[in-house]
Amino acid sequence: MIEAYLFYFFAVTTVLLAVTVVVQPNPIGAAVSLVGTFFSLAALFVLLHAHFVAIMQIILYAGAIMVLFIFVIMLLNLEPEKVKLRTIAGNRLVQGSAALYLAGVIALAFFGWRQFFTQGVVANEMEGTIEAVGKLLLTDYLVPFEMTSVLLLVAIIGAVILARKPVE
Amino acid sequence: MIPWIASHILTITIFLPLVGVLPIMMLPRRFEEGSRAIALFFSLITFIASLAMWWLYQINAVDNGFTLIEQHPWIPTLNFQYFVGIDGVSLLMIVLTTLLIPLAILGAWNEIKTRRKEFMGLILLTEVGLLGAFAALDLFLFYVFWELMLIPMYFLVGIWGGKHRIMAAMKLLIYTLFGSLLMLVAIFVVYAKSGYQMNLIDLYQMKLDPGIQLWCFMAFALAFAIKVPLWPVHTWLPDAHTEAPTAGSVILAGVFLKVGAYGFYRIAMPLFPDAVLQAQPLLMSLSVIGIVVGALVAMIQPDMKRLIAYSSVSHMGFVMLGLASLTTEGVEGAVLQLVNHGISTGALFLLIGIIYSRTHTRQISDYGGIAKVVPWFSAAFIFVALSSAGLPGLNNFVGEFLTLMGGFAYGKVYGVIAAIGVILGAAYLLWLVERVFFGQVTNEHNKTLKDLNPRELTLLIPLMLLMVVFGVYPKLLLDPCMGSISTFLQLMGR
Amino acid sequence: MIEQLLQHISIPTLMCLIPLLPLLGAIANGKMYLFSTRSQWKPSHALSGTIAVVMPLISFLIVAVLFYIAMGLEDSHSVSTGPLFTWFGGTQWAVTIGLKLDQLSLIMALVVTGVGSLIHLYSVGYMSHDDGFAKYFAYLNLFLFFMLLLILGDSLPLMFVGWEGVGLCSYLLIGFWFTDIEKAKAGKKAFIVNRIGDFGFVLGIFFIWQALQPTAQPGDAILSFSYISTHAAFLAPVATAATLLLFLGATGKSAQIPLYVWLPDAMAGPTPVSALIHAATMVTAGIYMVARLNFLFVLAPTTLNVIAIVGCATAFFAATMGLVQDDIKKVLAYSTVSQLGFMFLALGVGAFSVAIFHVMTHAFFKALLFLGSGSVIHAMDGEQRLSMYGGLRKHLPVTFTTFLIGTLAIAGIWPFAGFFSKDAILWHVYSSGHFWLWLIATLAAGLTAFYMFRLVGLAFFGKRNPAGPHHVHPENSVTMLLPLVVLAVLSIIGGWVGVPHAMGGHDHIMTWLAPLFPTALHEAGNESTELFMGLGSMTWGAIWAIIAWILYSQHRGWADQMAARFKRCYTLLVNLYYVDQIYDAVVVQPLLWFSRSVLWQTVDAVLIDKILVGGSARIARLFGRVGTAMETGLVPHYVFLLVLGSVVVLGWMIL
Amino acid sequence: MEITVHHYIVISCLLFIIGIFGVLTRRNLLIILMSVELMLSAANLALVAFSRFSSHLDGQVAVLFVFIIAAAEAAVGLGIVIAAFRHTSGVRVTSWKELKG
Repeated sequence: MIEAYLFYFFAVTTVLLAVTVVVQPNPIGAAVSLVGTFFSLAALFVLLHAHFVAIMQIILYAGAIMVLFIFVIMLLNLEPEKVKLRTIAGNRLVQGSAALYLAGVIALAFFGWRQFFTQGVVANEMEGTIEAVGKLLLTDYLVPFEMTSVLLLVAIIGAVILARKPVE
Repeated sequence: MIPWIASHILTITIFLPLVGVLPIMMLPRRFEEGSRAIALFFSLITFIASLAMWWLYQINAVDNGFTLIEQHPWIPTLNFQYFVGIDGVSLLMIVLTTLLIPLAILGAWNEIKTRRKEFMGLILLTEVGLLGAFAALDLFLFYVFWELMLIPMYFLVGIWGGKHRIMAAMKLLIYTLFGSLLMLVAIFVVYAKSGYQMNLIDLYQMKLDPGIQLWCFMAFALAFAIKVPLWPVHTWLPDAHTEAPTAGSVILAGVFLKVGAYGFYRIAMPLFPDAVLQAQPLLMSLSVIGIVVGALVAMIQPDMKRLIAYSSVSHMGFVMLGLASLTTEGVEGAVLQLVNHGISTGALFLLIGIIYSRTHTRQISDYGGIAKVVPWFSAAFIFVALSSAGLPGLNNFVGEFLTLMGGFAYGKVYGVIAAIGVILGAAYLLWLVERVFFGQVTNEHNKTLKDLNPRELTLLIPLMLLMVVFGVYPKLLLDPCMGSISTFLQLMGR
Repeated sequence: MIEQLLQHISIPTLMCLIPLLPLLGAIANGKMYLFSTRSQWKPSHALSGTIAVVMPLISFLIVAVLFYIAMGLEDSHSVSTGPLFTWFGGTQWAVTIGLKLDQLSLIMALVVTGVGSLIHLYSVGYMSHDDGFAKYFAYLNLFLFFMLLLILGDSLPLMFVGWEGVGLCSYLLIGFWFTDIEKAKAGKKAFIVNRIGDFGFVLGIFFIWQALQPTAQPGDAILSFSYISTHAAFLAPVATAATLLLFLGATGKSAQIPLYVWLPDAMAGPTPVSALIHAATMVTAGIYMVARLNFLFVLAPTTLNVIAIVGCATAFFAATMGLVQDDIKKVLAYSTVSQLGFMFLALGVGAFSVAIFHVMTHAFFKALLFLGSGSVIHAMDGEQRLSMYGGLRKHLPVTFTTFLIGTLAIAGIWPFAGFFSKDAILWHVYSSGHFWLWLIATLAAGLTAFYMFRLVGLAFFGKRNPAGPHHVHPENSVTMLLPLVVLAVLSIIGGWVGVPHAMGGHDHIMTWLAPLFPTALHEAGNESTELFMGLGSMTWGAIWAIIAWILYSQHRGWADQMAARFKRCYTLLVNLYYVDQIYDAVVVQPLLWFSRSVLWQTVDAVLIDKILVGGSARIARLFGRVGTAMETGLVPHYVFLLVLGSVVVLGWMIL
Repeated sequence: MEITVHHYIVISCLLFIIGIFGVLTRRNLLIILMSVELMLSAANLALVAFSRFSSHLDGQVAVLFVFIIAAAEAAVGLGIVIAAFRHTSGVRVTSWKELKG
């Protein structure tokens, strides 16, 4: 039962913080909210017994990536943005369709919620430990795993080239 | 070793220039002048290989059909093959190509000052496309080579061309692509209707439904007609010829256009004999109009290169006249005319390139009276112009005479109107000669022109000798292809 | 001795040498000229002159030897190389290269190489001050090569090679002094007008080819003269068309109406060239061709009539134009056109051998006249206007004497060469029943005498025009005088080979040519009538000659009064009936306008490029505009479209 | 009530939609990038949930790969942001119209 409460708690936190990210005018505020989102997501991963993923979520996402974001924000010294939801051309259309989409999902959730939520697959007892995931990564997914290093290298080089001062 | 070469001579000839592209591309830019020598070397050994091929052809020749065949699966699931082989006509076309490319490279020796590496590489690449198209016996393979020759040519015109090169290159590319995409559709229609065959020799034996034949023929014919070019889809040619660098013009006029006529001969006509019979009056009329209109428009051009370009429209009209007449004389004449027009017009473009490199103008009005200043150049130019005008005893005459015979045999009126083109041919060329060479030297700059140098002489003398040889003894050209021509006419039901 | 020589050299080899020797000369001189332009070395005039003169001379000797051999042959009087090699051909037929000398071509070859050698010799003197000495002889030798090919060729295509080749040399030689653009233009005009004729020639060949094709076995040389003559019966259906077209070719080469316009302009070339090409040899190629194909032309009476009428009209009109020319060479040019008209008239009435006879005598006296005029021009520092001459007979005695002989010959005074041939033409025209043609031709003959004596009167009699060159160079070049004398002798005795039976002669030339030509198409007239008419025509010529002599050497004022009296007529003649202007306005300018304004600037540039090509580009651009409108450049819009697209796709998949 | 996979899916969907909403409405390039991170996280959540409820660990491996891609994306994306900032002295997406046709 405690798991259910924890789930609801972190679910609501995640969503609320996510909303804060997109409506927050100040980029720093948005970034901090995003860090919060990631932490509560990590909690959800724990609830799903995905320990390794949860750890990585915190180290990689909440740690590394967000630090990068905040660095950039500081570097560029950005002013807070005036959030006016109608500023972009064609905005009405954007809102309309986003709302429609949201409404669709919510409607789906509401009208079919009973059988929808009771038909769920019963959770098994599989644990996403570091050992289990790591084993999989280094056996079945060895090649893609190694390939990611190349991807990261390329990304590093790309970032360096993009961000350096243009050569006169 | 030698038997291996002998049995793969065709592939070797086709891809030798490609081998040359490699060292040229790896050449450091500091030494890029060396690319000329490399390109010349590879084009020359290609020429030698093609001569060896001629020799092997003479030994192996079966009177009809193809020799030196090489057949390997290429995309087996789709039944595409690497299938090459030659008959007499493709032999002549291949040798013409390998002959003109070294000359074009020599002609570009000092003309091209920027990006020499790329230029030489692209020329060799064009050669691969041309040779491949002349040797391919698989429709899809033909299409690949057909497009392969277009792209380098687009760059040759677009990068090293004259003032309006971009427009000319676009026109060349879009005109040709327009045709070839229609052809691609037709190729796949044929492919589907023939039970997934791309092999030309098998396709020859198949008779498609006349209705489909007509549509497919029209698509093929349009693609080839644009390349020939037949009136009224010729307007890319004056621009491309005029704007292209000398080597580009030589290749365009000398060989590029020939692929169109060759396509008619090898693909469009024998695959769809029934459709050809229906379209014959149209083809003949367009050829005749092309002959006369090309010559008339050539007459009043103010730009030398443009004049020669329009004269190509007229001359290629003769080729199509002979080919479409479906008579032995006409087809023979068309083949002769193909080779001879390549030699004569190639030489004319080389000559114009030579004078352009000294004066940097192609306007006829900027010249006048230069015969006094550059006697050798003038002698060469007048000689080549006379050959182009079809003076008997020089190369073009026999071809024109035979194609006219073919046209005449098909319908007297075609022969008569086409023969007017012969009068006009003399008119525009001699008028050009008069305005450029005769009279007093009108332009101060022209008083100090330099005459031909040894490099330019080595370019021109072989061509001029060939003009005499082919004029006096055209059987050199006719003998290897007589059998092929009669096979072709049999396929056409003649 | 000749027989011994011949044991070592075969006749075909000799025959091949006839045209090849001048070709060798041409190549040698051409090379020498080209190399002299870029090095210090200059070929001496003696060297290139010797090569140029000796080559045709050897050819002449060979022809003479072959003539001697052919005379001795029993039946055919002809020698041939047979087919040397196949030039080109179809599955059923072939064109072979071969040379043949029969009675007709022997006469022509003798004239061409003989007169040709003399004129080469003359040129050595005439051109001695010119820079392009070697080039000149290269062209002249090349001309002889092509002319001999034309005459010796045993098939129509080979004849056509020579036919176009002589046109080329004519082009090169007319424009020899190309720094004068007018001369270059004259050369071009000659070539293009000739091309119009060649157009007819080629089509004529095609008609014959098509008609003969069904009769051929593989490898038959169906366009050779012998094949055509043996299969003439198959040609009957196309004979009229073919011969008319061939005659069009002849009008081009032999300067007949309507294509005569190039010949007067061709006088821009050096005078010996006018003598050789535009008087003695090339322009008679048309007559030679018709005579060569006589078996074909007799199948088409319509064509023969056309030829007769055209020839007669040309003879008359050209003579009228010759009356008022001020340029000494132009007078001779129109005279040539007129004389060629006479020859065609003879062909037209079926008197082929008479035409050839006139070709021969005309070659002698017209070459003489031209060389004489060249001598005058040379002495007068290049001045060509008759009005600047006068009283030259004292300064140039040899020229005057020989020129007078030539004039008497052309005027048809007994016993000079022209009398016999021209009288024979008039007689045959009359006796074949073409009265009106005869009348006009006789008038033209009178005019001939008139304008020639006008020329002599203006140039050699009267007083020197003080406006002309002060100093008259004396005539002292042997190379120039020797040909004049030889030709003068020939102009006297040349006609004696054709003295008709009516005048107690043997008419050797008719007998010699008889086997080639059909027996007379019509009844021969009475011999006494023939004699009477001969006397009449001579008297007629003499009367006109005397009138001209009085008018132009004794009382020049009278001539001016006459010109003033018939001013309209005079203007018309001076302007040559405005033919050049009419051609220009009716043919040349409209054609250029049509090419430029319609074909190029309208059809190519607007219709095809702007409307068809540009139009499809515009349509493509129109679609492009629609697409462009969606490209706002704002990233959020793209994202929005992306989302919208995925929603649509997802919705499609779910529903 | 048992927590089933569907609960997680709903959360995932909500996160994703919020992300889209951010991408569409915000004009600050950095916040747009953050919204993209949100969308990636939504996918991660779904992957882990499915992995948990279908007893395969492969989903979690996939999530690790997504992390890597996200890291790469962030690196390149932020590089672009800096370059773009140099170009126009701002990170407003509406100020770049070079793509306009």
